[in-house]
Amino acid sequence: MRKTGFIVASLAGLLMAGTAFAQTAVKIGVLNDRSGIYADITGEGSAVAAQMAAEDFGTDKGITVEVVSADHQNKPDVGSNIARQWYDTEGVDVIADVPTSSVALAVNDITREKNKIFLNSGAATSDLTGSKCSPNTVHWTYDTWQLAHGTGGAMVAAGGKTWFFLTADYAFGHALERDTSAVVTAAGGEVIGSVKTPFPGTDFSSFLLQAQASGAQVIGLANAGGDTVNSMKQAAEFGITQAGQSIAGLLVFVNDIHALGLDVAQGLVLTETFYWDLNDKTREWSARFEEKTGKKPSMIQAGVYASVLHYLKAVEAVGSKDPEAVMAKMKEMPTDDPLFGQGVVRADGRKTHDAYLFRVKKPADSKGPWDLYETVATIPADKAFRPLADGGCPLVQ
Amino acid sequence: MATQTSSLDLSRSAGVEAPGMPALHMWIFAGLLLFGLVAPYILYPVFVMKVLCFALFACAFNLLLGFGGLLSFGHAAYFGSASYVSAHAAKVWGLTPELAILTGTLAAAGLGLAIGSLAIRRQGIYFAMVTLAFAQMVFFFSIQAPFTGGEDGIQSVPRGHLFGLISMAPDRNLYFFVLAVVFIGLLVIYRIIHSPFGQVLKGIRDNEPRMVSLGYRTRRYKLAVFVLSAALAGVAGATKAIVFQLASLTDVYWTMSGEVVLMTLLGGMGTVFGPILGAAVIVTMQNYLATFGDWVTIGQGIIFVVAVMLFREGIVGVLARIIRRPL
Amino acid sequence: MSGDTILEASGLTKEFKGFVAVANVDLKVRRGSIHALIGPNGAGKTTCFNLLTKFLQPTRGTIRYNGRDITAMQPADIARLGLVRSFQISAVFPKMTALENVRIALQRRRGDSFDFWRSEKVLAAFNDEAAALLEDVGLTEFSATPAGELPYGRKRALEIATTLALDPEMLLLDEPMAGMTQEDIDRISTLIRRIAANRTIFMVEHNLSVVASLSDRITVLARGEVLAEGDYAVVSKDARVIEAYIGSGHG
Amino acid sequence: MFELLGIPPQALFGQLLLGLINGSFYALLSLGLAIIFGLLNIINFTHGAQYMMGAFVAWMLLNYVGIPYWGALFLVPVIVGVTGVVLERLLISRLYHLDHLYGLLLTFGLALIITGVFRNQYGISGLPYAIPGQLSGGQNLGFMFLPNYRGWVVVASLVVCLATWFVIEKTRLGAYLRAATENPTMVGAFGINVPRLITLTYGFGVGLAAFAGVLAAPIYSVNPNMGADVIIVVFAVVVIGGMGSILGSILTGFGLGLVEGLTRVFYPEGSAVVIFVIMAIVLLVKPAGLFGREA
Repeated sequence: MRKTGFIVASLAGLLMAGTAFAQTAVKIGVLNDRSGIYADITGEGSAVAAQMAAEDFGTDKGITVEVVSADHQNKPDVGSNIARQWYDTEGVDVIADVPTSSVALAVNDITREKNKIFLNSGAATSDLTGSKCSPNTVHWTYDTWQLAHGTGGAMVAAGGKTWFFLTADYAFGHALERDTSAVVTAAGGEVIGSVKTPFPGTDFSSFLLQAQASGAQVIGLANAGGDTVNSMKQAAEFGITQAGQSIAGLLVFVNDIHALGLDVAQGLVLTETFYWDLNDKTREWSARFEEKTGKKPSMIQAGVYASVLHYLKAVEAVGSKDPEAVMAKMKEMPTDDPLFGQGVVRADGRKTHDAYLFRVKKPADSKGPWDLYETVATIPADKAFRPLADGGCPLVQ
Repeated sequence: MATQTSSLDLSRSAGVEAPGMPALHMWIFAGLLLFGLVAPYILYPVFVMKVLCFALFACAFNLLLGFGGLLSFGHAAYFGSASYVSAHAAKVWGLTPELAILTGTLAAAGLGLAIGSLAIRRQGIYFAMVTLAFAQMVFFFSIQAPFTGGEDGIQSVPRGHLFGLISMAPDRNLYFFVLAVVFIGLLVIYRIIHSPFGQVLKGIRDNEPRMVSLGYRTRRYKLAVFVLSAALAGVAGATKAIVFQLASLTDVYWTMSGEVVLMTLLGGMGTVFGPILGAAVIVTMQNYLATFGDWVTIGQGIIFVVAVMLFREGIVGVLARIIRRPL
Repeated sequence: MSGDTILEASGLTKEFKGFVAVANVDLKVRRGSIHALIGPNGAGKTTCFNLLTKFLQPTRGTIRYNGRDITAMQPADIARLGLVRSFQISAVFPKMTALENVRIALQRRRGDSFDFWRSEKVLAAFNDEAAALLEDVGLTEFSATPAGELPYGRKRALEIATTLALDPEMLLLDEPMAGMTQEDIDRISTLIRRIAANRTIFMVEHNLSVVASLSDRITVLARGEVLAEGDYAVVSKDARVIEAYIGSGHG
Repeated sequence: MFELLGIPPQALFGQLLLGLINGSFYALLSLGLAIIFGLLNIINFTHGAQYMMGAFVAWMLLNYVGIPYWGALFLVPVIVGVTGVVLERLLISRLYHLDHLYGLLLTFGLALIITGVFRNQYGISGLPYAIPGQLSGGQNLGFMFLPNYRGWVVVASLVVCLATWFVIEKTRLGAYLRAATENPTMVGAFGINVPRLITLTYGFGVGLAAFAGVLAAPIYSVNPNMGADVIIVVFAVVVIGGMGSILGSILTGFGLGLVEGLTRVFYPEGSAVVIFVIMAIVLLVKPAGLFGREA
């Protein structure tokens, strides 16, 4: 059973009490979904990741770290309420994670207004480093532009020229479809149709049949969460992949695949920026994470770890937690962590690193419950994310 | 013509009431106002504003349920749509906060008129289901309509300047404006309950066929109270949008409709002050137990069951029975 | 007493799914009379009554009141024409005081008033009149008692006072004596006779002695159809009526 | 090839068939609601949660006890039905003397608790439940590929619906049930234990919901929220149908499934609200519903 409640990690306080260093006490609030659709890919795991970052950073550097966490239930009003209260009355310096674009945008605003720091890992919207970019925000792990380009571009390159979209009928789905269509067309592919599915939906069979009837080579799922899971499940049921069409998941996480099972998910192509089985460092860290949580980390949880670690390094380098100075340092200093390797935080707040195109393994090829992906391609950091000039971020003009 | 009575066991406490405002009620209102005036210096102002908005919402809902005998399971539709409209008015049209709230309220009243005129064709549980279904329609509309911003909602709503003069950015300034709006809203509800119109409503609640036989066109009264309730719920929703600078899908989702029923049931339906207390309890619970995720939902469910099984009069209803005075 | 017809139903029929509750009933109520509708259980009396006041919509047939076709009208509007009904189960407003019960009927004179912004103090203007009506039915001492707490017989009296507050031209009473003690029956009988002085009364009633003593004219209904009509002497000797009552176990 | 409104007729048949499949769930759920409402006069808001429980219990039987789909199909309605009986005895039965709205509020609270507990225990991502081996694969009907399982869903729910209709309308037990709805005292005088009849009826209605849940488990992911959204649609179905008759609720359920299916083809964006729009129209034209009794 999932642990609930505050996680309070008061590290180093007692040990350091007698030393000559000036103490800097940092309070990090992990704000995410602990009960809803993203609880598995963020939730308690992200809080654990933040705490691991504090531990790995070290207790001997004059910085005490306290991690608190709360559930925003994927509701922007709940999230902004907690964020305000954390900043106003509880002395929180940094809010980390925050999946769900709507909540992330709200926290983005509040953080800027209160002049604190926001380390986003969980949200998808590329607006965070585009039109709504903020000098107080770092967007770490992934975004919609990167997903669309990773999956869309690679699929076309692999021969999937004609596309049909199943688009969740709300702003996020529309944006994902629009971005991916642009990529597909630019890469020489063609979008031959799309259908807007009511959100949230349970039965996608009718829309899948329309996609099948269109004869498109690729069916793009411009949806998320339960919609994605249900549409993939039903695609398998109606034998759509067996009949030769490929399915491209535009926002699918490793935990979704784990929950679906390889029988259903096999052959799906998707993009992520982290996978536990990439190299020795990721395997070592993921093993430690699994010991604490019982699950392999998602890329979002990995992003929380890496972003908190980078933040703490910047605080150490600056010698204070002054938000402006720390942000400047975070952008100036190259990042280096075991999970995403080396990278940079750009002026618009975008953290860039490599991304990977994965294909879900066939059940026969899988060696364990979490052996789910094979790597199709690596997309280098400079290609994976939207170019600095294209985002329309006022900070870079 | 359907003649089923909606004889909800409401306001068992509402016994004989002298005309005009009894001294006890006047003192309670004064006490509430006094508490409202000092609260921002003791408590976190944004939190108190949230309580205020929900208190008004619950009282508006109670006007319909407790005094009109109509259980709407879709009141989030009016709360939420007013919140969207006022957020849009403040952000896109640049209206001052008071005008934005007014616009939101009018939108809620209009929606209430449209849905109400259909819903009052059915009674009792059917009425509840119809209002719920229409609210769900409003929810789907809110996801898809371009101006609501889909699931992002309308964010960064400016708090603006009251009457174009006083900046609402500082929490305290905004607080006293919200306090005034909510307090006036509560007084309006009190007056509606104790008006000739309110007397007719109580008659309909107690025995609708009899009112028909006395020549009252009860449907029109039910529609009127439905619209009033929707409009006042709209005031609450519109104000909330200005306070949180955000209008979102949460405000139109059916769980919100359930929450307002819970607040009213817990505080005491058909009482004047119950919903205020119910709202305060539920909002506090949500606020301080937010970390516990699902347990909030489970807790709310348990409160529902316990309230229905053990104290249908609600907290204030029980108090009123003990002191033998209507509250 | 004028002999013209105040309420007339012709060919009145109500079909529910699967059976006919009221079949082709013709009925004429003379102005100023007390007219009773009787019949064994399940005869369709209450259905008929509900049709006349439009609480049920007839399947076929027409209803005319004062020469005007009211078949398509809403029940509230029929009440506004002066044709006011009572209910079998006592229809008071249990949470209001006796005075408020009567007053809410008086308040109707203010028209369709939706003045939610006004204080209910304006209703105090009706208090004296309401008190007078309560006195008429012997309820003065109960005027501040919530109606729900009154004994049964008093509730019926209150109901009549409330109805009278509308000063109706014609009253339709649905079993006014149901469930009453003999003492109550006597009091209400006197009351009915008194108010009938300048009104027409149409009532459904089980208690045949009440019917015998009060009514000018009686219509007997059985299985949804009119069996006989006339004064008590005529009806009580009608062989089919006796048959219908004995057949269903009534005396 | 001729086209109908721009859609090839074959595709249209396919979509109609899919509509019928969804209609199966609506019919089973609204039938259960109608039966419960008929005798208890309570709108069972817990119905959606009990549908979800059906799917979950099937999953548990498979994963904890090893009982496969076919066993679950019979066991789950009984198990969930028994929990319904317990709820009815412990809580719901104490509300019959009150206004029906209290029943609605109570069952709403119960729905919150049940959903919350399952969400807390199993998370929200959904659990996989495989299609039973005998029914995997599908038939190529020429105009569409019909998964065997979906065909089975339509057949199973039709059989259960019609059997229920037969029992209630054509047998002695059903006659008692119908009589008890009209006049419980009289039926009690016949020596029939009316409270037990009521309890069992509630259990049966809940069992129908659980049966629908088992049918749904292999199609949709087994998810704590699966009942919450469908129940509101079913409420609209019930308002449209009017719950006047057993056959009425079955027909309305299937009919609206078809209408929704057609909307998915011609105007997909509107398919989530089409049932609510129909509800508004029905309320205007025939407030008592298509099969509703007057008054």
